[in-house]
Amino acid sequence: MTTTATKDVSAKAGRGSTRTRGLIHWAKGQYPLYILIALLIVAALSTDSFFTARNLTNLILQASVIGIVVLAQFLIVLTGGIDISVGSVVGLAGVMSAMIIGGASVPLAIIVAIAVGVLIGLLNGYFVAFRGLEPFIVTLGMLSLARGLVYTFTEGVPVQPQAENFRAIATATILGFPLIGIIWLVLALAVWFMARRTVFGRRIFAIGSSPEAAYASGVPVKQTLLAVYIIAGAMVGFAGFLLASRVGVGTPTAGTLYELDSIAAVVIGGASLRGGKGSVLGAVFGTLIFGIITNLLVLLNVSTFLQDAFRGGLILVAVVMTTVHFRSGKKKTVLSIP
Amino acid sequence: MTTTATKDVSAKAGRGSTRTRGLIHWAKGQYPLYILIALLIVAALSTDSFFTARNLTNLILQASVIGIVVLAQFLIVLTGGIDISVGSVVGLAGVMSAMIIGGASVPLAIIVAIAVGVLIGLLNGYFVAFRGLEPFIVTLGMLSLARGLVYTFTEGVPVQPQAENFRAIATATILGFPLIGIIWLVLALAVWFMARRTVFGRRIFAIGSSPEAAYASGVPVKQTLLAVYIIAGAMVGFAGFLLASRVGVGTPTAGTLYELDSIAAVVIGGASLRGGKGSVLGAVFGTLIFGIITNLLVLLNVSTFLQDAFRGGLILVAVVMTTVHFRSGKKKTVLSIP
Amino acid sequence: LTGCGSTEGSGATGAGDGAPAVQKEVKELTIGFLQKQLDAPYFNAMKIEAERISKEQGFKLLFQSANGDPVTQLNQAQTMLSQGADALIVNAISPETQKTQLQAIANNIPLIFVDTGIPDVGVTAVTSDNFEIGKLSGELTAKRFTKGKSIDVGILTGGANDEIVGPQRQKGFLDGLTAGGIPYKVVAESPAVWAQDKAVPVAESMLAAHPDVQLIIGLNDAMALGALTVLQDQKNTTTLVAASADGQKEALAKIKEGGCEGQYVSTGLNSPSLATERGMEIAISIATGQKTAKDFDKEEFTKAAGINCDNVDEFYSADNVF
Amino acid sequence: MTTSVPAPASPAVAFSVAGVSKDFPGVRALEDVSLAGYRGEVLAICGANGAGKSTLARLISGQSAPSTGRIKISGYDKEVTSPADADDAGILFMHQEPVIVDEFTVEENLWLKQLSSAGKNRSWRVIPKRRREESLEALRTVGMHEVTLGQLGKTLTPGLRQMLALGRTQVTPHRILILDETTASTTEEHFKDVEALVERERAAGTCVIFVSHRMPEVFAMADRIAILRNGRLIEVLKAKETNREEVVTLMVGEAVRALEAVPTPSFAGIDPVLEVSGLCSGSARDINFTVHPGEIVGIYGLVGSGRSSIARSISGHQNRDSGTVKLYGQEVSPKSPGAALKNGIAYLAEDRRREGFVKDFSNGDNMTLATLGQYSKFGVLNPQQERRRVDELIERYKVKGDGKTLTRSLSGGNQQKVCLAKWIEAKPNLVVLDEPTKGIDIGSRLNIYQIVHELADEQKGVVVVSSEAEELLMICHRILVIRDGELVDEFQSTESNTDDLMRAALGGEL
Ligand SMILES: Nc1ncnc2c1ncn2[C@@H]1O[C@H](COP(=O)(O)OP(=O)(O)OP(=O)(O)O)[C@@H](O)[C@H]1O
Ligand SMILES: Nc1ncnc2c1ncn2[C@@H]1O[C@H](COP(=O)(O)OP(=O)(O)OP(=O)(O)O)[C@@H](O)[C@H]1O
Ligand SMILES: [Mg+2]
Ligand SMILES: [Mg+2]
Repeated sequence: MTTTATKDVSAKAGRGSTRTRGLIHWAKGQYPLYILIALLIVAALSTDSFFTARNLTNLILQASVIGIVVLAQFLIVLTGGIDISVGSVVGLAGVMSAMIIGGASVPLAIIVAIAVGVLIGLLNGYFVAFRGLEPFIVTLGMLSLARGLVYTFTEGVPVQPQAENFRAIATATILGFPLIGIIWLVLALAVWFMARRTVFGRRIFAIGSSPEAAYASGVPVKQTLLAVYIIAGAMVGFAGFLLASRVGVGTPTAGTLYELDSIAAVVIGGASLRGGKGSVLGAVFGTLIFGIITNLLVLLNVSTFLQDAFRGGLILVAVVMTTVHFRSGKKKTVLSIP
Repeated sequence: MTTTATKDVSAKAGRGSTRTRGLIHWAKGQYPLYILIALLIVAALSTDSFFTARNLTNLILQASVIGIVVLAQFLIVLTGGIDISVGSVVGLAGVMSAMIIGGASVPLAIIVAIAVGVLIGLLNGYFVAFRGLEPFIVTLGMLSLARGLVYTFTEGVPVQPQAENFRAIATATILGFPLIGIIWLVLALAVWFMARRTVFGRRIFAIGSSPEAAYASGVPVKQTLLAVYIIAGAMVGFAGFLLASRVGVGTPTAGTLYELDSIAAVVIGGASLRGGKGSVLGAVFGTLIFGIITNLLVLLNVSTFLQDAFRGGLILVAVVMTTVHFRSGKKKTVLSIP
Repeated sequence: LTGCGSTEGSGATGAGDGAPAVQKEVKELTIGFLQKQLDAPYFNAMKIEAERISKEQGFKLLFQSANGDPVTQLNQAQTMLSQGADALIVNAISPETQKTQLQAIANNIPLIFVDTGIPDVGVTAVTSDNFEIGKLSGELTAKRFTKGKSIDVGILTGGANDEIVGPQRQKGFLDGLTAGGIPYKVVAESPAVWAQDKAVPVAESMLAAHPDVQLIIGLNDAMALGALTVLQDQKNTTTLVAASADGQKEALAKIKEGGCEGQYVSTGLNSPSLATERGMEIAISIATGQKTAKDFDKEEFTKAAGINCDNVDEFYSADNVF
Repeated sequence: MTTSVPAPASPAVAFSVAGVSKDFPGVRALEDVSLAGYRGEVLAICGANGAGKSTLARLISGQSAPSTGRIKISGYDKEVTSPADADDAGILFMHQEPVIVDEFTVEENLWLKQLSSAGKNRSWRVIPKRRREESLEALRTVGMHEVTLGQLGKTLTPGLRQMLALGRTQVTPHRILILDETTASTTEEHFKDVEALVERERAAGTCVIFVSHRMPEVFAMADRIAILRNGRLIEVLKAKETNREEVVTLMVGEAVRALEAVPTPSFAGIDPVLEVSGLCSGSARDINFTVHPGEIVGIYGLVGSGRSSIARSISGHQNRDSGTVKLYGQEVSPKSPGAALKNGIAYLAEDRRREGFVKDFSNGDNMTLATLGQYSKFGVLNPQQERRRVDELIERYKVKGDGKTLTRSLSGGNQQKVCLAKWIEAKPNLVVLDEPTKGIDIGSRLNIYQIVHELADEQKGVVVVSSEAEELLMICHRILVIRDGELVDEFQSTESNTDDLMRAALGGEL
């Protein structure tokens, strides 16, 4: 994949100005950012309504919940895993948070939602780490199981929480900026810190890049994996509460297709599904890219029939953009095979 | 994942009777078969309607189309890729086959469906092999694009083919066995032969297991990958025609969620999403496992709300079964980490 | 080729003639109910109603939902046949798609459609007249606007795969507006796939592009409720919302709560229990041999009504399932 | 910097292995081995390929658990059951395939042990700021002068990977150091760095376990030599009281005859197989040379001098920046290894782990991967024919295991034999062997030299890249020496010795 990119980097430049070289290096890897900028330009040119305070607020609101799920997915993808149960967990956590003692207390609702996420994360993590099962199949089972439980609990009927202030978190703003967006960014920062500055985070990268090497170096592979699934679960559960808070009810169908959306955002953000590669910033950009695409399609009132085709086309154009750049850089070595 | 399985295999027997050892080896790896047998026993014990000629025929009919998609997915998973556009391609191919010259000729319809599949396979393959893009994101784009095209062409309305005999292939039986089931099994045999008995198949395994080593050994990695995506596309396109033929019209929503179902079948059939590992027989068993689960849940009249939960639970039980066996065999080596 | 045949038998005896061979008591019956999907309260209400009737009359009910996939539903129908169902009640998903195969099934046993039917297939279709209901709701909404003055409307639709119900409801509602003397311009139309959570972001974007839109129409109540949430969040009290057809409890509550000045103007009655009840009645009468397919019209409509602040009390009850 | 514990006055036991056996499915890798190591000594372990050396090393360092028997580490009360325990017990293990995380930078790889769950390492601890100077110093000690700290692990050549792993000795506290063929692909020059390092370790009281197939290295460093054969401990000898012949005889089980250097035939007037002119690629600059039919040409140079760059650019593994390569007078520029193979050029890759063999393939499948055409008609394989040939190859290359064994479960040396067999099977006109005997035991080496000579006898062109001057002198007719990417000298093997080569490689100073 990106072998060529990274190779170019350790260029001959020698000892030289490490700082500028680092910056160039960094800039070269920021495809998600360029895609984002390109999209913003398209948006600015095609509609006046895009760059309005209201629409940008909307964008943040719309991106925040899935954004938190993307962060969770990002951690799991880093380990070389995949979690396709996130959407169902969002649904289950949202419904449970609105249901337990009738959703009368917001703090309790939050705790319930996170607990649901943690529990499912624990199960997923146990199966993956301690039983050595494929994450895909485990979380696929969990996807069905969690969604089935939602339907069983609600019989398909949305659950109305009793607390008056159930929607407060989702609607509050701080200095005009939506609180839910701030929560998202704070979580992104926390995940970044965890991934880049703590021993735990380095272990995740090591496991994702080569589990054998990680194990041989004394990394507690299983425990780390389990912890990642639990942390991710907690975030997804919390996202479930936020979604319920935003909509005002616990919807049984909430979160459908979040699995594909979140994986897509993580991947377009530069992470590799093989694990060990990716950046939090990329994941955030990836979320925004998909958020903007969806937002734009509505703003431009693209025909319902054409929306899917447009979205697909845009995704393909965006990812192809990332390779066009490589080429222009320098002659590829024969080595860089897919 | 299955490291332990393959290790246990070259048992103590030494040089001795290679044949029996081979048989034991083979039997030890056949978890999908045991899951299948367990399911059949459950089915036999829980309902009389399962083992009736009519139900078994239904089962074959229901499994055949997705079964062919699973074979395509299997080839792609073998290379270490993933194709989540299969469902949309089934939809697009089905609709196009019923639409071009009004679906007046069955042979033409088949050609059109296969051509659609080949074209999309070509695009997917080109992006993956020659542009080095992540299969997930490429096929995600294709998923949206193809589905969007279906909606655009049909405006959401199913397309009625003109040919009188459009449904002939899907409804014909040979000696009481549905033709469509025979087609599936013949294709499975062909894929098995290709994977196990040809140079091309050997190369697919090599690429999936270690792309760099394969490349260094002179395997034309890119061309082989492209060919795999094209072949898989052709099969998926054909499956699209078969589904349209079974239903009698080209439905715009046909094939929705086939991506998850087909990947799940491949994985439960023992293939690794990391590539290079898996068997055709496993993929066929995987298809049957999911087919039987679905069929059983209906036969047993399991509450609809609980069906998802049951399906999820069954998947988890099934995959955990595969690890329980390992343990009983012998103490795990410390090395075999996930 | 010798030994060739077909998986679908050859008894093409014509539409709806699949009469039972022997007469049965109600208690001996097995009736299959094939529901579209269960992720919306409306569909679930049908399930609950069907279960209630089966319990009351003591026959066996086979109930399946297809999660919106027409092919799954066909598979389920075939499976129910092999389970020995005496009659099938089907809420069809894609009439065009399913026509041929359901026709084949209808040749074997009595087939009654509810909610969504397929023309010329089966005994009869007990459906709500989506166009009519939409129109009634549209007319009620029209009353809230000044006659003759054009309004901007945004529509939350079901999605690209919606063949009949959505378009009918939409057409009906807009016709209702016209009939009520309100010229309109559809400035935005986006899919929110029938769900309240999906309607929230779509309504947000819609309002960003068209802040002056005067009316947001949801083709069902869940989507209209989603739009209402957004309006309340944005402290927008001038834009009105309405559903073209549905009658979900929460929506009725909003109408009741808002009174005749409320933001949630109207919806249309599309009663799941009425349709289920009638469908069951027909199925039982044919399966027991009391009546034959010929006794029924090819199409039956359930009661249609528009609901707004004036008549909401007739329909609202806090302990409704729907 | 070397954080070893001060040496005690009298030799104290560092570890003891008592009655240890290790079973793998179908293989008993170790049988009832009892052995002790002392502080401040270098204990060499010798044995043929597959004798169980790596297995023993892995058991001591907690990478896997013995089937029976006990391992005791002095100063550590508990049993060592995981790599993290080994870190706690002060064991530092250099794997035969160095443990490098591909996506980590050189610096992160150097400090990899910080991620171990041993000792005070808490998961949520913030990673301490590393001092750049400290890292660079550590790398210099092991002979890595040219590397940037920010380079990714996967860009390193196999030799550099070994050195980087060795650099961990400088930043990780330890009492026992295990070197499993760490010097297998290093040059004599670099061995001096290793020797100096081990000397310091010994002085600091570390118990060093040294595994190598190179006898000169073993005798240069070891205090005692333990000999394994077929998983059994045959003998432990004092290095001073024995000699090379005795050790080799004990290892292989029979006396190994020495190989005499081959006389150089005259190639005057014969058209060359290979003509390279003005070749620039990677770190190689302006290389010119020819190889005649039946000629074996060696390429010698220091680690990172660009030997592999030459080899790879001839064989389609790497792009050329400029220059021409002619095969039998025809210009060829293969764009891929596959294309090179079609031109009759085979290349045995240096990086066995990455490019050598397919990891989920059996020996048979790996050996025939490059030559599937020989066993197929119209792309359809003939399994019987393939199996028969595989059995022959296993026999010929003395691979321990059968055609169905997974290559990755073989010992390092046996893996190398499988890779070699694959390429020689391709019956190329020109074969380029990059470190062909890396990790191969003395007994099998002769076998491989013989195979190389047979190739030459068939009038093929052979290019051998090696880090062992001695080996090149023994098998080649002519040796090219590369320094900093340039061809600086050329020797006839009959007329030169190790020192000549090393002097040329270093640039005069010795
Ligand atoms: N994971 C494993 N599974 C099966 N067999 C194994 C495994 N690891 C080692 N073996 C077997 O154990 C035996 C000893 O291997 P080991 O790697 O210890 O040899 P070695 O002495 O280090 O050889 P070399 O000099 O080639 O490195 C070999 O026959 C090998 O095939
Ligand atoms: N395509 C390239 N562009 C720039 N530098 C390269 C390229 N390929 C290799 N190098 C660098 O050139 C140096 C020499 O590499 P090469 O593999 O040819 O040396 P070597 O003598 O075989 O060393 P070793 O003993 O480690 O195998 C290495 O530092 C490597 O990083
Ligand atoms: Mg070894
Ligand atoms: Mg080299």
